[in-house]
Amino acid sequence: MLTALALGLLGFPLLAALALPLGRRGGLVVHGGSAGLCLLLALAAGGSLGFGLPEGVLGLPFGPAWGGAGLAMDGLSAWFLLLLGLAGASASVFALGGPPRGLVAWPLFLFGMALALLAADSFTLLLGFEAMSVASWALVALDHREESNRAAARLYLVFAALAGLCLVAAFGLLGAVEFAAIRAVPPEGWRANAVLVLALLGAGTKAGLVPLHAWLPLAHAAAPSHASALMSGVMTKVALYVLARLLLDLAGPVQPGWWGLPLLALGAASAVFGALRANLEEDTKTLLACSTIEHVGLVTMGLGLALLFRGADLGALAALAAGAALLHALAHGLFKTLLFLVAGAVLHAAGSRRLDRLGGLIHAMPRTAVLALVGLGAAAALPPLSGFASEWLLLQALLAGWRLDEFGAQMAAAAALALVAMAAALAAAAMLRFFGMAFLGRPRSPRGAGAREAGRFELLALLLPAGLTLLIGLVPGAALALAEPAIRLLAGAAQVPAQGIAQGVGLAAGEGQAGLLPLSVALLLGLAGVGAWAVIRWRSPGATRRGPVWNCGFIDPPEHLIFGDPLSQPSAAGLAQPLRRMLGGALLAGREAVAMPSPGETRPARLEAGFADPSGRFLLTPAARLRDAVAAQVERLRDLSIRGCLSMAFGTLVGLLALLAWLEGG
Amino acid sequence: MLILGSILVQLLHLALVLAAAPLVIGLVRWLKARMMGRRGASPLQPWRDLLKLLRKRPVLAENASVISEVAPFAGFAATAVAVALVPSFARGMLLAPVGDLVLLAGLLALARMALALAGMDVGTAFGGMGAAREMSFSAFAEPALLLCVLTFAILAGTTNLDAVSATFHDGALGLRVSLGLAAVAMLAVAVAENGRIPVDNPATHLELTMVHEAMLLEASGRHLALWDYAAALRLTLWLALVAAVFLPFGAAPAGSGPLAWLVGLLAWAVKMGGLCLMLAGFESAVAKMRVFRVPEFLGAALLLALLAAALLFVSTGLA
Amino acid sequence: MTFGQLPYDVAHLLGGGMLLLSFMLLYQRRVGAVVNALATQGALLAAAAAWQGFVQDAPQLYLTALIALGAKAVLIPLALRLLIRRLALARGVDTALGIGPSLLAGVALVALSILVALPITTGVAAMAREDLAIALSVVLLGMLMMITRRNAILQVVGLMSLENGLVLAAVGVAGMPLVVELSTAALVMLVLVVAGVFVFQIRGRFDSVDIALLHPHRGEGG
Amino acid sequence: MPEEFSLAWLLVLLPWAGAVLLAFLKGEVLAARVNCGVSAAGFLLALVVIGEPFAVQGWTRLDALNLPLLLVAALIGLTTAIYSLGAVETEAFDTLRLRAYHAAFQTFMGAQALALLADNMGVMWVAIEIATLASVLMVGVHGTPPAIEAAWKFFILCGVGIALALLGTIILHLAAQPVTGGADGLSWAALRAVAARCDPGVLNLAFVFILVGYGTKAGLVPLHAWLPDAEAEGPIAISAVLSGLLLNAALHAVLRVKAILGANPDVVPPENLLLALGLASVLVAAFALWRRRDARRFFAWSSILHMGLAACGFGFGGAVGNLAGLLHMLGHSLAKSAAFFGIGAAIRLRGSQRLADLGGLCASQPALGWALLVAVLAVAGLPPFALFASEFLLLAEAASHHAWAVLPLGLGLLVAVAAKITVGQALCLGEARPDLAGPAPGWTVLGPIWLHLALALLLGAALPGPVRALLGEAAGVAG
Repeated sequence: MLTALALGLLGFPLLAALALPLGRRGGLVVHGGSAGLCLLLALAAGGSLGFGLPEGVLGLPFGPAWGGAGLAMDGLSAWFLLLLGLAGASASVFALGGPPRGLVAWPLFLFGMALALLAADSFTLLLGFEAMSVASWALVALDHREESNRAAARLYLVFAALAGLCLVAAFGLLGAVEFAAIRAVPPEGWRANAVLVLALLGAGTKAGLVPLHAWLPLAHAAAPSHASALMSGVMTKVALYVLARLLLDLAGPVQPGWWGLPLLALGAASAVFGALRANLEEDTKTLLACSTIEHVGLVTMGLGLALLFRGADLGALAALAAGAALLHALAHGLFKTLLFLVAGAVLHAAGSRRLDRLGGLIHAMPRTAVLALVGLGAAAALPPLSGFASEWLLLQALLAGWRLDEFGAQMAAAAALALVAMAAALAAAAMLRFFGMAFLGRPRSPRGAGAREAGRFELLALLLPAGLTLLIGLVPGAALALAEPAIRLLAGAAQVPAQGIAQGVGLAAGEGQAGLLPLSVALLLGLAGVGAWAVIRWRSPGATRRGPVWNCGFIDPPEHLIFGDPLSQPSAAGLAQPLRRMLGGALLAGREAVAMPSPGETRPARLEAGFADPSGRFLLTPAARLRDAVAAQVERLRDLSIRGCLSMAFGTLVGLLALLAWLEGG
Repeated sequence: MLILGSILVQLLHLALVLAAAPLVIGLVRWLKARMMGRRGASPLQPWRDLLKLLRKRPVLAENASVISEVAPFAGFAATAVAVALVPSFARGMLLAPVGDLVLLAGLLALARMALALAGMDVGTAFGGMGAAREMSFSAFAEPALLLCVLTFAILAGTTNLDAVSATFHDGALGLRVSLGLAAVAMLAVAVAENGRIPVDNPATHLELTMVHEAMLLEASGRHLALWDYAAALRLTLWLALVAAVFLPFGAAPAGSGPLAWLVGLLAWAVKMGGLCLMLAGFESAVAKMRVFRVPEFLGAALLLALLAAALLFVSTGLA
Repeated sequence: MTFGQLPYDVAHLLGGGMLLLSFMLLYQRRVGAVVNALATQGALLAAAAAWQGFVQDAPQLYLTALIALGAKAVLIPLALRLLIRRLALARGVDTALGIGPSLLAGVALVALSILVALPITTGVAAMAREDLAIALSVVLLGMLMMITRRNAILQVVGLMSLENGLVLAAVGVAGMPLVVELSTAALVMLVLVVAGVFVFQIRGRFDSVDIALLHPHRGEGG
Repeated sequence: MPEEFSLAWLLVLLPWAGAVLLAFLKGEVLAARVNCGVSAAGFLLALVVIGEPFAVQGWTRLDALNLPLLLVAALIGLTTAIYSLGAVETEAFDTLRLRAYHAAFQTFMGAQALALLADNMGVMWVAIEIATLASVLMVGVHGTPPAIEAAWKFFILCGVGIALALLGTIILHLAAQPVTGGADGLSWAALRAVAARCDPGVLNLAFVFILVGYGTKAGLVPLHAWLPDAEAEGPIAISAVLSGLLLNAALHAVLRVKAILGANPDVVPPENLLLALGLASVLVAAFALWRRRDARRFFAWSSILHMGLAACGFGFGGAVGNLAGLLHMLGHSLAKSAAFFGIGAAIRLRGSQRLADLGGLCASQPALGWALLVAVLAVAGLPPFALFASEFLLLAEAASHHAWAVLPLGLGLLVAVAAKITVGQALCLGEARPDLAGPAPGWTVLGPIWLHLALALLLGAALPGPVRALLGEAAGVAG
């Protein structure tokens, strides 16, 4: 099994190597091949989860200078591999419909992620992890002729390097290279705490946790849509996988419960911050990227809760929290892939990512619109879609937070509960704004007015994640049953009770006290809807009439604007106004300024609105300034004459001799 | 037998609530009118309005999409399912195991989303404005609601509404400060969710202040009827929720017979009437607040709910 | 070999003489006198090498002595004098660190050398140990001279003095193989440095072949 | 003269014979081809040497530590010669300079091989000196004022360094003399064998001088001042061999002495001194990278950084640290010379080596641009190249045994990687520039780059078992 998987993995670099000689015809081969391989990965992972995981570690015949590399698959890797396979297949199929670009980087990106997930030692994991970063950087930099994309790519790779360095140090603190050896001797004391900090810094950076998220919205917007889909849907999950692997698996079962608190705090901050920023962004892909920050935060909270519950010996609740994290990771991976692909389809069809240039696409792209509705319903955590099921689990875990035995932890869980609820509501607002601006209303630009329905490859690519989002939403229990090994791993194997949180196709929480049966909810919704429809048809059979829209008192649009005056429609900034005023001022330095003409002036009044991410002001700018100051000091060494250089050498020599004299004398 | 009983209770409950919802609206309006010294329309007036609207042919804007036609049904369905989960005169309904408070919040969010989508469908300025405001308010209302749920979960050990109601009815909880705080928070959320004064004014069409009505400007005929009916159901739902949790007295326990149901029905009618009276009184007494003051109103509710939970932590932690 | 024996005394005397001359180098205010002192140091080095050759019965050291005498005591000083005359250099010594402070620094360096060398080499033959301390001092003083003098000729002199210290150390160690080869190789480098000064007509400091021309190039320009 | 003639000597003598030949050979193209031929022969010889048993033969020794370095040196010599084949025409040499350049190059290669192969520390010193003189000649061969300036600085600073190294060598002998009685007094094997019985104080003293002396040649901060200028002036090919080979030879010499001291338990740990200089190099170079405006100086500073990292690896010591250091040296040689080849080609196209003048290579010269970009990423230590593996090992080792060093090391690495990404993107990405639109560089440029990168890839992620064993043994030799 593992051998077959390893051979399958090798297919990716092979495809990358094929890309160059095949030239323009390579698109079909590379993307088609990638889709096939991804489906195989998903099948293998799903099959393993359903019918038994492969045992042991597969040693590779080659490796780094100090030892062999190894591959292994346990429940956790298989779960994330499943996500990679499904999302990767959709994104690859989507890419078939576009121009063949980034053909070398794409399979390598997939390869890096798969390698990181299947690695059985820290070097292989980080090799895959960093290969994933570099390959995706190449995809971000694909349109490098635009300055903004270059800046995004640069920031992205620097953050990726930071993540890599922190993770290397974290693994170094764990001592051994092979996971089995690390598990045998878990870290203790300050070493363990340092691992916690470094893992949070490293994986948190790559996952886009606040305040290390600055790269994420930029990079996801710059990459081609299928690449952003995977970066957002899967790559951040790989980072979370590493976080879970490090903190909940490799660091051993003995770590204290408070380890969960920083995860909970960072996760909650990311959730609210990301969701809020998604409400203010005016670019479809940036908006979706910010929503990714939110959902990554939610998954992190689940992991943190699992740690908290584990530390308090509440095995069942730890399993609940871990299940929430895992299910949400899968659900988000799929619906975010779907949404990014929708954004890509919209970009292809309407030629813009700016909300203010879209509108009314539901008429031109009805199928895409329906599929988009599925994705954003899940992102907004609406029943009966997958996002609701997983957030329900998370909320249930948080609602059980009072069972923790410390007041601080209880309060943290309560505050986190409020923040999750707020994040969910903010996400709903953001998704509504996205759909409303892009698909509803009237077109806002001629290009948008001439949009056509997405191509067949693109629709096919949207269909798979949309179907899965619906499926997981309806039968989350069945999905979680697959995650059982992973939940056991995360919750601390011994403590989990036999009866899991998956109950048939539904979910159960709080030792069976609360349950969710989305299938029945969906059935009831359908029943109510159809019933209402039948009654209404009976009582009110008249057909609808069409009439001109009431334009709220605006004057009629000029002749040349055949699709209506975009200025009379809500704008992206206008829709963001309530939240910008309510929350944006404090969290995002949101601002509004009205430039009113004085009486008698003929110029129009202008409203300037905007916001600034505080990570730039408080993190990036000071860091750059500090770097420049140090560099300026260092530079003074360079201005020395030869005599000065000799003096430095002489000083070194004398210093070392004096040191020697001191060491030996004393 | 038990199952048959629960099915019967469920159906009766559904029929009762569906029938009562417009009456609740009408009652509140009538009470308000009386308090303000007017005669007021009959409490049956909303039912008459609904039937009249059903007879009218709906007019849709030229560029309205399928959303405009489907969203009313979706919004109504979500609200109707939600209302079916909140016990009224008796516990132990067929859907009680499904009746989870978090799910309830989800269903309400679904209904809200459907309404907001419909508001944005045509692309008029008011629809978008109302949708944005409605969604923004929920960012404060939902956390407050969930913190209230947390209080119940701590006391009852579950988020199942039926079980919570049963616990509060049977359990010797006594009077708790935290429950009082939670009740206030819950009422504030209920006011906001239903677009009542001081958050929104259901009777106004003054452009700059409206939230809920702004999204319905384009709806007409049966669509408007559905929206109005859903709004009525929602108000009923919230009042029933408050009644079920904080005033669980008199409701028939699970598996009881028709006599208990009758008692429960009476008790429910009294409770609902009382709540309507409170609502009308409150609405008559306060003024509508500015839109951007609403977060402060809801934020206060949120803090109250958090305080309630914190007090419970202290008391249960020491126990 | 114990204290008071003749081989030790003579070697010590010669080494001490070289150290003294290193101080002379630092002390002199006129370039001509510096070159003279350097020539004397070279001659002393030759004598020390020859003496070691005699004591250790190592004939190859005579060769070293001969090379040292020819190159360091005669040829290079002559070349330097020629250079001074050709370039019409200022006869004064241009110092970065005044004469007095450099002498003080020199004394400190000698103290450091002794501190480093004496206590740690107790197991080594006494002669080599004493010589090592002196050679270290000469090397450090030579380097000190390189960095405290602004004049190219004086910097070359510093380098040569450093070199002398090296050879002194090399000949002082009994049984050192390849002494001739190593000292010759070191000498080659010295000669090349002097040649470089000749070829590039360096007037002022080492750093620049021609200051006016070079300044914009050092480093990366604007 | 050696008592026994070994195959290893051929590695030294062949290039020197070539040097004599090239010194008298007129005809530019012919000379360049002969240069290539000699280098190819040297490389083949190095391959043959793999089969030789590890042993001391007279003044030379072959062991696991110098064999990989030797192979990489011979390979880079060959690729540099190939690269020069395409480059000589554009370097605007007159015949005399060309002859001097080729002769110096082969002299350098021979001395380099000797420096690596020498068992006798005296011979090693002489070899490094010859290599220095030859490279001074190569750096200054253009005769332009900046080239002369750089060569002069190089000469003086390294001259003093070399002198100090000689003193260190003499003191080393002094330490061993009471034990060995002078016989074989400079043989590394002999010194190492008796080190345990030597006076630790003398050994310490010797190491200080060796460290400062050879450390100057290895470009460790604060002894680094010559390096950026030397690598930035002179023919471009020279930058590749300077950073790829000369630095390695010097660090290798330090390692040998460190290994000697390692055999004596009473010395002040030489690792700590090496680590201090290494960390200083990493930090200073990382920040200095941000102030570079000259493309070649940028990469030269990166050489300082990488030598510092390797020194840190050896400073951590032990099997893991030494392996990391060794791997880093090898990976750096391969990646950095590839980067120099690429940037050299770009500089030739543009006629300027200011970073501001170069840019948009991927658009104007796709083949060159992408190759250079990958090479820069390899130099930055991104996977899957060798520097990633060695930096992983280095940082992991720091974290597990020298936790305090993680912060400075990590900071330096991060700052440096950020600088390299910034410059790499500035060089390669962006709009096409018309002034870079010359004829596309041929296989003499791209071949060496991709060959180096492929080898760096193998070294980093997919090392065959025997090579792995060899490197492990080498880490043991470096003690």
